[in-house]
Amino acid sequence: MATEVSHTGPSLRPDPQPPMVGGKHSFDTMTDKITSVIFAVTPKGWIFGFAISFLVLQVLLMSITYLLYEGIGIWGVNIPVGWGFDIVNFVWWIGIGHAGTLISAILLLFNQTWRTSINRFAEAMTLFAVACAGIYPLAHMGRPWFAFWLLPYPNTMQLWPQFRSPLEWDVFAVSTYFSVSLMYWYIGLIPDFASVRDRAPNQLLRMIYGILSLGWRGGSMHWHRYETAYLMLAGLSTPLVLSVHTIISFDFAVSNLPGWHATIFPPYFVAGAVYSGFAMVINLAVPIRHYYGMKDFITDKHLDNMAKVMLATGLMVFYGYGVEAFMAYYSANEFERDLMMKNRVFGPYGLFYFALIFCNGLMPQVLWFQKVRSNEAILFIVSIIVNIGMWLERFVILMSLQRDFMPSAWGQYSPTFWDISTYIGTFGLFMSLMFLFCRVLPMISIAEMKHLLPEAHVHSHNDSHGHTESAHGGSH
Amino acid sequence: MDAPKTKIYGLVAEFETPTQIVDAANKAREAGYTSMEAYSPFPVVDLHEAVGFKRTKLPTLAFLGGLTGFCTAFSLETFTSGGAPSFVTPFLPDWFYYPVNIGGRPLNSWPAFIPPEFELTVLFASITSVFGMLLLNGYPRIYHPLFNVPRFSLVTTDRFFLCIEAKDSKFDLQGTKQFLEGLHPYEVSEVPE
Amino acid sequence: MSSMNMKEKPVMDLESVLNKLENSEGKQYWRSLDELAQGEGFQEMIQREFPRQAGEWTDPVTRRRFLTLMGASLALAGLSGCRPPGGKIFPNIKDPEGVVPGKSMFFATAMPLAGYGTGLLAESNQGRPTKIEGNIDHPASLGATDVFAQASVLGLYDPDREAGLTYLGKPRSWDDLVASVGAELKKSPKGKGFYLLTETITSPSLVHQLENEFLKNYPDVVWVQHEPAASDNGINGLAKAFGSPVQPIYNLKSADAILSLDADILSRGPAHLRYAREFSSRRSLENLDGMNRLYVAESTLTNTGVKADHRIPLRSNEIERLAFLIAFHLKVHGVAKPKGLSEEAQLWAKVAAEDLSSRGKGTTLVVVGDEQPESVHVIVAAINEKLGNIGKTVSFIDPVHVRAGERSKSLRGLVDDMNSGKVNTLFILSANPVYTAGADLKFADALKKVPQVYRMGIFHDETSRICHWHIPDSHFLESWGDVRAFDGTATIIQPLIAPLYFGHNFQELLAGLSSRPNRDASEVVKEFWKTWYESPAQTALRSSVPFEKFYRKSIHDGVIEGTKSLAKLVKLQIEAVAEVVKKFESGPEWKEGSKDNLEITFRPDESVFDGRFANNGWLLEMPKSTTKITWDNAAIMSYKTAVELGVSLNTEKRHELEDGVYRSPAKSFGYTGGEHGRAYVDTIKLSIQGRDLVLPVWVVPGHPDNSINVQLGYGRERAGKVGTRDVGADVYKLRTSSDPWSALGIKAVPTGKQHVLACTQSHHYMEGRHLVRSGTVAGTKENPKWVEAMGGEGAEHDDHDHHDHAGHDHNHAEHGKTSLSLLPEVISDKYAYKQHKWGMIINLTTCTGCSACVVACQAENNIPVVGKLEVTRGREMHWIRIDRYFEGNPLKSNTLKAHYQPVPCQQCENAPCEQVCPVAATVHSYDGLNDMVYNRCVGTRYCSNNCPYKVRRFNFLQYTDYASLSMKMVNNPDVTVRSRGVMEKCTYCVQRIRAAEIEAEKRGKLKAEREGRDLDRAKDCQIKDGEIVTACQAVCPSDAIVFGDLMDPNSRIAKLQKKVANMNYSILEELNTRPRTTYLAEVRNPNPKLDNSKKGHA
Amino acid sequence: MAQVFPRYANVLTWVIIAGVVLGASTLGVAAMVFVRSPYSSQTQIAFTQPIQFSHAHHVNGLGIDCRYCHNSVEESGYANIPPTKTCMNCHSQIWVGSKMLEPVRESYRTGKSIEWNKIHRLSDFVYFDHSIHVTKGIGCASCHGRVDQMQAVYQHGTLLMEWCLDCHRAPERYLRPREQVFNMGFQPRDLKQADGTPHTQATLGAELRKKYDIRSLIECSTCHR
Repeated sequence: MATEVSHTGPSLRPDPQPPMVGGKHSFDTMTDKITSVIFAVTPKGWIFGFAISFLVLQVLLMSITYLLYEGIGIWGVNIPVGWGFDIVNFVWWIGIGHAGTLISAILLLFNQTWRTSINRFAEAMTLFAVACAGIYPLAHMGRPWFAFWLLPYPNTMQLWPQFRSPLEWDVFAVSTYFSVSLMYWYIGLIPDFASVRDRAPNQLLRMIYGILSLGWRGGSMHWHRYETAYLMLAGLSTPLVLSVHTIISFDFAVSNLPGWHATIFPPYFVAGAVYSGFAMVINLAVPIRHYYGMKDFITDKHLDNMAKVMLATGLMVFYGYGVEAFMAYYSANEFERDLMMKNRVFGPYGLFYFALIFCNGLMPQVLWFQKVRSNEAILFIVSIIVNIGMWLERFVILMSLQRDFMPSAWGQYSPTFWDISTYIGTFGLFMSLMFLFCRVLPMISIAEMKHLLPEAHVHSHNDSHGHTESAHGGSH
Repeated sequence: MDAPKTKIYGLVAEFETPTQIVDAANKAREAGYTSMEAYSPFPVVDLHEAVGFKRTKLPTLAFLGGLTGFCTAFSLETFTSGGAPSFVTPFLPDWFYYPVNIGGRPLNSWPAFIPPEFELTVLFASITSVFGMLLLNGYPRIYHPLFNVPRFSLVTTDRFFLCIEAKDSKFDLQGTKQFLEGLHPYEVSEVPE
Repeated sequence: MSSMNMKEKPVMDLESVLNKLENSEGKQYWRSLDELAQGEGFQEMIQREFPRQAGEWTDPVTRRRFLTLMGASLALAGLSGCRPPGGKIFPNIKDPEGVVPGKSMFFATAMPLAGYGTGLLAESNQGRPTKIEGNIDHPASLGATDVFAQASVLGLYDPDREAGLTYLGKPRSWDDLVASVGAELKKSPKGKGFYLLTETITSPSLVHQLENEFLKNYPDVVWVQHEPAASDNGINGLAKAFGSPVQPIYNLKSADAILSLDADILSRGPAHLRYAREFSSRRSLENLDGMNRLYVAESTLTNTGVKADHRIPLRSNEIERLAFLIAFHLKVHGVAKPKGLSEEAQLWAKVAAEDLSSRGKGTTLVVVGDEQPESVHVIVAAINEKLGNIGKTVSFIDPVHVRAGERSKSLRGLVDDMNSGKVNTLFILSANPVYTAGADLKFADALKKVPQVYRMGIFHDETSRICHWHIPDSHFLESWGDVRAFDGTATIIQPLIAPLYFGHNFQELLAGLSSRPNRDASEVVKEFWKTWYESPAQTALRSSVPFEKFYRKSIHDGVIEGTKSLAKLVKLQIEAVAEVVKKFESGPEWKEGSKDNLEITFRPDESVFDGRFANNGWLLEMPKSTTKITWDNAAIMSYKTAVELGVSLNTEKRHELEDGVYRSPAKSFGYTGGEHGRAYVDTIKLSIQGRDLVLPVWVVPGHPDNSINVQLGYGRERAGKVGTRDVGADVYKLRTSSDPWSALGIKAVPTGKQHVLACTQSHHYMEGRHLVRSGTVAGTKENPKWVEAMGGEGAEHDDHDHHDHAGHDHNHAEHGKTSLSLLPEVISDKYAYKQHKWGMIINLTTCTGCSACVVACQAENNIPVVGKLEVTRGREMHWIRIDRYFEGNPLKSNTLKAHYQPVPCQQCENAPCEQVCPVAATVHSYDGLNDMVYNRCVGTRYCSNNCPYKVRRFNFLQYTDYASLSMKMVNNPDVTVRSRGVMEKCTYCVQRIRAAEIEAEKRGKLKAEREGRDLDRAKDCQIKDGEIVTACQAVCPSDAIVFGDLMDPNSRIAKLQKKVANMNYSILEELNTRPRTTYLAEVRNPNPKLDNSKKGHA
Repeated sequence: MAQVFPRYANVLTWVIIAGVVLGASTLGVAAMVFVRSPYSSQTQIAFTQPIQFSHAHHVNGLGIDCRYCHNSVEESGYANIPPTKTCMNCHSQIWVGSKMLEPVRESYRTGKSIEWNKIHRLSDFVYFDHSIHVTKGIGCASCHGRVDQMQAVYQHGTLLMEWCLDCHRAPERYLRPREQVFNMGFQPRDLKQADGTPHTQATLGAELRKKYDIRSLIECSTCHR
């Protein structure tokens, strides 16, 4: 039935590839290993980690409360630098998110089986990162209580949003991105909820996960529709994830500001997003596989692959910087040139520019070496540096604001305590959610992992054999 | 044909490998059983065809969903910002039409309207495919007779089940039981309704 | 609203005022409001009177800085007639006649400053003065005003004025006071031992009262005048030169070449508004050949210096030498060539002198600042005489203020008398000597020796604190009076509102002490003018008009005809000149300035003057025209001097800061000390004769080397809530009564500490961008198209087709033709501008950077004061800012060129801000305005980011003060009061446009109706050109701002745009934003012999 | 035992889902309805006033023109609340002893204003100008309702932006001849068209809009400054 195989195209089905599961595992042991995390007594380490994150989360709540009470004047933003940490962090978090979708969607389309063990928490990461990001556009408004004016609905003013504004596009892009990622993540979870349900030690858990699983039974037709939906979602979220960061980059590219007004932005923003995203995945994967002893599922091969992706996207980003500089020179537009020289490179924030060149451009070159890629410690550090680098990138871009067309209006920006506390706070939110996720949800896709085992294969010769047998049986 | 005393949902046979269940399904189909379903911990190659199902309509639904999304965004943007052609505008209700001169841009700045159109297309398509999948599969359905079979809980771990339902015209308790046992299952059990 | 309508309901206004304030009914009307004020219902109404929105005071510093309310109840007198409040409506008992509810009215009055009056029209909204305009008929205004007049309304409502009449801190009644003063006077038969200390007085009625009533009854009373910011050198010098004290009146209109010696004629002095207007009339781009030439030699960079064609910075004590040098070149009565002065100064003098002498007699003018010593005035008088200017470009009148020439001297005498115990009683009227008297006088100590001191003043300030009696004075908008202008023209000051803070009137006190005690001020004034009217000199007047009519007309017009002083025939006293020359030549050798021979110069501050405005937020926050510093004064010096004194100009050093402004992680730039807002500068300790003072250093290119300029009026200890705490430093502590304007032998030592200055623009250079396009007359003759050509360079290396497009495109934009955009033009379809297309032209050639527009805009548009800390964060709210750029080598002061460029919202047709607003809070209107809809704004600040001109302002915090009630009264009811989190910007005063539009529509409608035909908007509803005047345009003394309808071919702006099309450009035109606000290039008229800008344009 | 839920759980699930979906949507709709309701816009509510002044009596009964008291309505943006003096013009002659009018007399005696309760509360950022509307042929009744029939005045329109726009988008919906502006009971049909048939608002409005050359102004700065 080769035709059938082709019509479904890439799928959850295993292809002949180097095994991505280490150790000796059967369906049973695998399911057991992954679900056991949920049924186990809460580990001390977890409680500790969660407590910390939750504490930091309170910093966020505090900062937001004070912000709402006083107004964004408590931040460092000013005229001309109307956007500061708020948008920097917004873009940074959104960027982080992208790896999740990329891993679960694009790699699926490309039939990369090594995605299976990391896509689940990569997707979780996406959701949580987007949640963190979502805070900023709301908080950075002068009058957040009117945020709903950005939504199109028939109101008593008969007014509608202004659809030419990139910020309005953001509303659509980010909300779509979040909801699609959420659905994608959830249907991925359904069969696993069922597994948890069926292994749950007590009635309560059975009920909770029973409801979450919607009563999944794994019928053949269910699986067929499930696969189809899953694939379509993958197909949809691939352009989606690209569009989202493209649109984010439009916030800058559409404006007329030197340093923002550049066509290179969409591609290199997307690349940058994936770049930082993978860095973050590594930052999460390394401790998780350690702590929960999941080295068998998240193998060194996984880290190696991710490192390669980082290297690739890193180079794209680096190229982006090059193009920016070149275009500034080649456009022969004095404003672009001045921006490059008098603001970015040798301006007040020159230091940050060089730092970012190092973090994103030079340092990651070490990933060329197999030795580095296979050393999770170094990998971990490299990823952290890359994340810092990507943050710096956004910061430097935002700082284009401080010296644009009219020297008389040139200004400077420096964050205040509240800028920083808000940023730190979002980590609290992110980590708290991450901890909860690891605790109560199967952090690796069980159903999909099962494919990676040889037993999952149907021996097609049995097919014909089966036919004859049935014929034979019929003669009885 | 004699109906069974205790109302039962059907008979379920448990198998241990994907290969077995595919064989079993094929045989059952060839034996003329129609209302049956095979259950597995993970999608098994073409099992649904073995059981005798056709391809799903889901993609068509998703396409329609996407189309709706696009149209929604398009009309929203074009009409509210007064960009619709003049033969349409008279028919627009007041509240759906507020033309203003935005920085000298045309009322119908279609290039600027593309991003939301794209996003809504994706959103609607995704929603239809996800909820379409669930509804077609009849989920949520947290009670199901099969759950009355204790060993059925293994379906999410490593066992494969073929269930022939009582409503099948060809179904009769004894015969079908024999037929199923003829497929060398690990065990055959009745599914009480 | 516009200057036109101002004069529309004359008599009516007058009557209503008289009604209000004269007949008992009127009094009733006012008092009833006071009583009303006690009821809590009224309070609630006040709460609702202005938008109440969420948000309380947030930034503690701002809170401290901003005026907060005391005694609200009385402050609210006159409010109840306003727009109906939210909860309750309080109708009048009886509508005041002639007052149309909801319509504002204008009343002519005048503002006295240092004795001299400027004619004003005060706008009243139902009894609330809210805005000041200039009085076109007044010689010292010509329709313009200065910043002080604009800010006076804020001063009126200033809650810190609320002190009450007290004796030793206990409340007293007016009658107690009159009795007590009377008693003091009677202590000795002729009032011996009673001293009266006043500021400069020009008020005819007051002078009459003093001299013909008060001093007649008490001949031994000693009357002393004290005016810290005025100098008598001029008058005394001219007294020498001409034998009798006279005051000069210049006629800049007919002067082809002007040499100014340390005289800031364009922005200081009682006539500067007029002079600026006259000067600009000779800088017209439409008539380049008629352009005059201005030489300026000055001791600190002034607005006049910035506008000069040739400017040479000299130490104050070198100016005299320069004057003699020029006199020598002009062969004035045996002046020998003085020694000294630098090479270039000598060349400069030579060329200037040649230029002056080469022109026809009486076509030139030499002016000298009052701060310069008498000798200079004498020699300059001689020069003018030599040049035949006397009677032509300069004429002389009798001094306008009484007892001319004794202001500077007499205070010392008073102090001596106080110390020697001769003074039993001292009555201080409005002057604040404890703060302003020279440090050498130790006035406070002397004052303590006087048994009984009365102080009548607006504020309970440094002086009041150590006086026995404090009598609250009334603001000029609250009281009757009269005042004379620089040329003697008298104006009657009429009140627009009952005294808010128990203010009283000195003339009523004098009346009380006189034989006919119960006359109120209005009667006193009227009485005087009646006697004047009946005086033999006025026979002609009497025959033409009855007194009542004449008096009312005088009040209404704001000028009293026949009061202008006549020019005096003067004769130069040769021997006096000779004597001066001899004295000079036998005088001390010229010593070159060096770091050991420093000079310090004292000048009144352009924001707080001599300190009297130190509590006025608008003025304090107004960036000073050349330094752009707000909320502070500084020691201004040249780059060279700063380096020599060892001031560290590297602002990266992390020193302890006085105030807790957070540090910028960024390094700052060159000697400019940081950018927009925050400037970390070293402080320096100045010491002279054992007195020292620490001041922040501010380097100004083009300041003379080895000279330090400091500004008076800061560091007040008792100014009020706004001006008291660490606002600048008190340089009076360094100033002696002997040499009040400049002193030698000062020591300057850097402290090594840093200070944060709130500076709105410290980036000095244009970075080679052609924002200000500056050229010369000669250059323009060579290449009339240079302005456009510069535009090309503006996008210099820009791909050339593109630029050409931009270039032409701008011109086309006017006709709405081609476009750089790929999209079709909106303008061409249903949004074609049908009737109006408002536009503005700002003339950089005439703009003197005086900042009147900045404050006027603040007053008109309810722009909040944000305080120093917020300014240091780059969050000032001014809708129009005046950019100042320097050109030339900071090390070579004399090569310096400076430019001013007022930048309001450019009202782009392709507005970048609008496109990016997600909620359409800023959009275009049918007449092409870039509307800003505050109530729709959610505050994403994207518009500001995308604005190439950075003219948008954002309420980062709750800046508008909803807390203090009296501050609400200054708000313009026609403009929304913005709350926190909302973007705002210049709207071309849309409230005025819409008001005029409504009037025009009504006019047209009624016209059509009368003629019984259909209305034809284009014909019937026309808005006269000049009917709409923006706040900035109205106040501009140099007429640099023109606003009007670009679609009306006969409008002034349209004509101008056609006439000088080659000079007309828009900033950053290559961005294709198509600004409605365009600029006329800056053209100077340098002398080819001195022209150091070789090419056509600088 | 493997069965976690009872049979009815399925039905229950769907009931719950339906409930949530319906509930959410109804809530949304309810909100929309609420903001437009007389309750939230304070229309149709008559406040008690310090004096039971009846417009019905004075306008309808005595036939006093609006402009007698609201005297600045044609020249100013603000129609003016009559001062006590205006009341006294008549009531110093008639009903001199009336108990009901005591507050008026007291106010006139003491010079203390009568504290009326405000009925129409326009947001502070909206600049409405009576004079231009009156001049352009918008009747008092169009916005204020039949004041001549109100014993105690209440707010007629919602004063919501959509309410203003309704007319600003297409003024012909409400235009009436200038001379009819102060005629409370005016009906288009009282006027005849050229062909003698009675006017409808449509025909009249169209005709007047042309005659008065009236624009449809929905630009922001028309009302917000």
